[in-house]
Amino acid sequence: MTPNPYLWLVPLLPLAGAAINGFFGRRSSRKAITAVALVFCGLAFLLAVVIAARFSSASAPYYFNLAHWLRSGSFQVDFSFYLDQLSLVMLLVVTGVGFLIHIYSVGYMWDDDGYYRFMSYMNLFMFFMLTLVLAKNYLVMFIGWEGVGLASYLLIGYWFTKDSAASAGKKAFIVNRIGDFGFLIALFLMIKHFGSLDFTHVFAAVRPLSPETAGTGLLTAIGLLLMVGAAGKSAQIPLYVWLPDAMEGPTPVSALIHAATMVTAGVYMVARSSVIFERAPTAMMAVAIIGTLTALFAATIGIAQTDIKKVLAYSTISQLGYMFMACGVGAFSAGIFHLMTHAFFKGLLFLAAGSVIHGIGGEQDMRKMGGLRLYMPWTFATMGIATLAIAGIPPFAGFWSKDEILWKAFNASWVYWLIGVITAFITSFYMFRLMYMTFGGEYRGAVVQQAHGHDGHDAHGHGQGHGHGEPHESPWVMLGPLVILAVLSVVGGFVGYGNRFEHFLAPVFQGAMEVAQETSHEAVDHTLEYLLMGVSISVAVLGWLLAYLLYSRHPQLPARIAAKLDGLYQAVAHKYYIDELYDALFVKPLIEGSTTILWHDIDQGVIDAAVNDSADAARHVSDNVRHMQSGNLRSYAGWVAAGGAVVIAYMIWMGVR
Amino acid sequence: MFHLILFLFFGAICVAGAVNLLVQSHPINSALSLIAVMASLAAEYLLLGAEFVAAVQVIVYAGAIMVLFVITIMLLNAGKEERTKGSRVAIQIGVPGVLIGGVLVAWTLLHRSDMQSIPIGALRGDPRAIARLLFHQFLLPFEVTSVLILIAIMGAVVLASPPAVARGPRKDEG
Amino acid sequence: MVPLSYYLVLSGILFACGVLGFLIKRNIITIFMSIELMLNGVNLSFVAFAAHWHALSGQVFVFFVMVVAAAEAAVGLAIIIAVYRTRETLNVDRVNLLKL
Amino acid sequence: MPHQNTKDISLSITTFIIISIIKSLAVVSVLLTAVAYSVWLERKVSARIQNRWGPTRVGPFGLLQPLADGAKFIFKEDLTQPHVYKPLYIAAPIIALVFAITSISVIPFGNWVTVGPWGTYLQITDVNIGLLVVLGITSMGVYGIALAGWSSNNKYSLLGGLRASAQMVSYEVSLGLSLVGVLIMAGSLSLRDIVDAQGGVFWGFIPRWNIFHGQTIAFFIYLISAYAETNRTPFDLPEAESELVAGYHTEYSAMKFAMFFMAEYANMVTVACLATLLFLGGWHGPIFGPPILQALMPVFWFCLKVFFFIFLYVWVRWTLPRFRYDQLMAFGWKVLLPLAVANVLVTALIVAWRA
Repeated sequence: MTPNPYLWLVPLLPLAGAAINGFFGRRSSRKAITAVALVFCGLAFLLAVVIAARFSSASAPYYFNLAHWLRSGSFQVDFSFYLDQLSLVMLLVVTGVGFLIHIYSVGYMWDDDGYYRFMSYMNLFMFFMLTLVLAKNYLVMFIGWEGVGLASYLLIGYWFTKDSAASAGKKAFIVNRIGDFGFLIALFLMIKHFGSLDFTHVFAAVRPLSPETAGTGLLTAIGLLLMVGAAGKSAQIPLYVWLPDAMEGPTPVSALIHAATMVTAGVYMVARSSVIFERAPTAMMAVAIIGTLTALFAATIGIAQTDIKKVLAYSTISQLGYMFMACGVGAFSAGIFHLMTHAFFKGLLFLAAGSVIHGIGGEQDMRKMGGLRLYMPWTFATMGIATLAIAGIPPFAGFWSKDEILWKAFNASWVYWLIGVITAFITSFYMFRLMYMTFGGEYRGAVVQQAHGHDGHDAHGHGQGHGHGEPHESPWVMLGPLVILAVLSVVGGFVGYGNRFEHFLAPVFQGAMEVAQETSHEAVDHTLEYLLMGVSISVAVLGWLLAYLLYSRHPQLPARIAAKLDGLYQAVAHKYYIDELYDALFVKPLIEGSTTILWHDIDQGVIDAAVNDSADAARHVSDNVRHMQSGNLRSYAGWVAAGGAVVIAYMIWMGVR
Repeated sequence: MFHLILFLFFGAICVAGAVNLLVQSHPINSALSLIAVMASLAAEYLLLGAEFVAAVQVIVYAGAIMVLFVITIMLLNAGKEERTKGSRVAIQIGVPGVLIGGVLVAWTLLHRSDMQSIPIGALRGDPRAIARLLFHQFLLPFEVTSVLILIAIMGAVVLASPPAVARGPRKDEG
Repeated sequence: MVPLSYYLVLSGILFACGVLGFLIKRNIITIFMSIELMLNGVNLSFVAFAAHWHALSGQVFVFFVMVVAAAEAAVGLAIIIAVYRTRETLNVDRVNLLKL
Repeated sequence: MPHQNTKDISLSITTFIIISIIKSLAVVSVLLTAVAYSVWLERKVSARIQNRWGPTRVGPFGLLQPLADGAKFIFKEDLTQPHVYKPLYIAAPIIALVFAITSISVIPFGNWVTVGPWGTYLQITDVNIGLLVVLGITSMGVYGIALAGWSSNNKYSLLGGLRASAQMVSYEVSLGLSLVGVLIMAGSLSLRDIVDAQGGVFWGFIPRWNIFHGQTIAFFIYLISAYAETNRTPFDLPEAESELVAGYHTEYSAMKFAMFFMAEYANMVTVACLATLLFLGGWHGPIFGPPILQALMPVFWFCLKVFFFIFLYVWVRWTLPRFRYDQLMAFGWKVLLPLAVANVLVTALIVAWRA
């Protein structure tokens, strides 16, 4: 089979759309912009579907070599694409969810002035993301990696006139640089030791090596560095701080980039490098621990947040923590599985939240919401489905993937499992809390007279922008994607039924399977598995009940509890003061140091001084020397004659010696 | 012997003329002494056998170039040169430098052993042979120099032609 | 029979006289003549070497030198006339605006 | 370096010197006589052209007039103005005359003659670059006039000197170029070779002279430039009495003036000899009669041709008006020079094609 030689078109189509919109969008009409953006993105999606249809595991992976890039001696890097089961899944998720979110954002951003800019950025992001997932070597992957970073920077700072948005974009960019630093060093190590960055070469070189049980070694180093990169991109401890702030961006951006696709790039990269990881147990453990801690940590923060998008952001972080945990325990396929389902329901959640925000005129504070189920039933329904999914209530998608992860984690170590279950409990608690606060009870929000008074972002009536006298349902161009994603969130889980998904991905994770086997073959009795399944279901239900009690039955309780354990609540509410900590630890010293040392001492004291002093010296010297240039012909001749005499003397001296 | 006498005779004229060029204060005398130098140099060339070179030396140098100098002197009516103290450098550094260099060169040349003697008329500068060399081996330099002198002529015309403002009334003078 | 060195010394003397003239004369025209003197000295050494090595090209070079001297004389004298027209003097010590 | 013909080398050095001295004395005396009598000739011819008698008193037909002139020049007071620049004022006429006379030294008058045991060419010395020597010496001759004009510190003289030098320098070019054609045909710079190359006749009656042999244009170019070189009418701007009193020799009197005078006529003779040698086949001509006559016949033909040239000079002088100076320059640079160059090219092409 040939999975469509037009593979390279998939990334390039969105790029073309981005270029067209970016260059000509300013002058063209909104309809034209919409058409361009959607057509190119949709074509990419269709192409991906065609490729998937013609895909057969038999002959994967499939290479496509677009062009030569670097050639230095034996080391060479090409612009080449790579299609195997893993990248196929990613391809479908990215193009599909991306396309839906494009449609959604048409309705959401229609009235924004920078509409063309937004669409162009979105397409650009699609291009880079597809490059990332289709890359055949780490360098092309890195291009996509940086590219999505750029796109996310542009989109977070989309309302760059707003200070918080601009600084949030910068924060995201800088924090990601830290991760990329690790990634780059890992690449250098690979070049140094394997002489190549091509997946096939590197993995072929790694496979024969035996696992480094010693806990140290080349592969461990590479693995840890890659993990740093992935932690940066996927917002894991300690580099997660940028993601909540990234919520400054328009909601579709949060949905597409910061929930569905980009943040999962780290997970994808770890899974892609599974061959390396499984031979570096220490790195694996680090990944698992980090993922687990992140999951719990972020979930706890999620409890106390009142901004609807922030809640979702932290839940994203914790879900990513799940995925990391999965990869860490060697259950890469489970991680990818959860990645996919998460893309569905988390994208759905964000879009629904966006619909809510949109519907009540830009309000994001849940305390000002409530009772919206009456005003926007579709949003309520779809968001409810997503909540069930993320909470892990069967038969929704989240249940299957999360349960898979927990089971694998238990096989690895019961600690992971325990923390995972607790996290699941908290997750379902704060998700249902969100649901109750948003849709339950009756409307608490002041009836905003003029929607547009709200500071710029997310604030505008859509289409027939009437004032938000009262909350209202969103237009169908936004509801459509919601519905589709809801369906996916319902049925998405069944692809994993009976490990079909796992077996589909099996060829990619050959080695990982072995690790999973050797860890898991002592406990393969299904009773235990079902038991654990029941536990996770029950904790999910418990979380639901708790949320129901606290936020539906006795709405005054939470305040009292918060008052009772005040310090803890404050800590949680302020995200454990992590931002302040980083500020004190890194940012301030950095600024101080660069101001005093780099700027005043080195730049002004050394570099500028050197330049100025040399200039002064030159001027003084020439002041003295210029008198030689008397303008008198004969004196010049005198100098020449003297010089000639010296030369003659020298030559004769050399000659007689 | 005869050869050496002739050489010394004309050489003495050369040196005398050169020194006279320096000591004379009036440019026309300097010019005449330079002509003398050139003429005696032509004689030296003859002693070396370069008869064609000698003839051309007289015709071109003495007969054309120096005439240009004399014409210029007459045209500008240059008088005795004024003894201005223009530059100390030239006197205090340049002149000693020249003398030292000259003495060094002469000393080295005279103390070399491998300087064999040249018989009278050693190398016949036959016009035919010179022409053959000039138009075969040195054809390109020849052409280049011809272009050079053409450019020089044009430059001279441009430089020496009086400024446009002064040209009007002085037309009839020719 | 005259040793080659005599010819060379003679040409050296002429050349040195030329340089001295350049150094001590004030009149532009005389300085120009000193240049011609140097060229003549060089020519003499050319011819002497030609006779010494039995290579006629030495004499050919003399012709090139003469052509260059002619061109130089033409342009130089034209420049002198132009200078005289503007500065009303032939004294190089008075034509020293090109400084500092 | 004067380089002897093989026949001379057979002689001992002393005899060579003696013979050379004899030859030079003879030639110089002959030349001076010729100069004197060309003056006489000029006066006569001009008188006839203007319907006068000319000198008749001293001797038959005034034949002794030159002697009288000489005596007068010698005995006149030689006055030297105080404002002249003495050394050059004195040197100038000497320079002029010396170079004028010297240039005759390489002119051959005839063939090889033997007197008793000794034989020689009728020529002071045979240089194989004779033509160049003549040109060089004549080109030096300009200094006499220029210095005279400058040193006698007088604006007329200065203008005369300037004109003379400029005109001689510029006409020298076309003069030299007009000779190149001849040189190409003869393939030598030695005057003797050039003359020998012109021996023989075409179709039995036309002599094989260069003037009939393709160098006609060159001949006329040479003629005109020669007039200019010798400052003769119509090119006698340097001494144009109507404009500058007497040009460069305004301040000169007595013997110094006589020197310029002789120099002018000596130059005429030289130029005439050159023209004869280069264009009119030198001493070639019908030879007949007894041996002694046969020995003298070539010299006779030579003198005849030279006389013809001098007569032509005189004739032209008293016939044509004087040029204006800019006309003179324009004519020299814009007409003669291109013509000469074209002539050289054509001749070279033909010769190359023949070869």
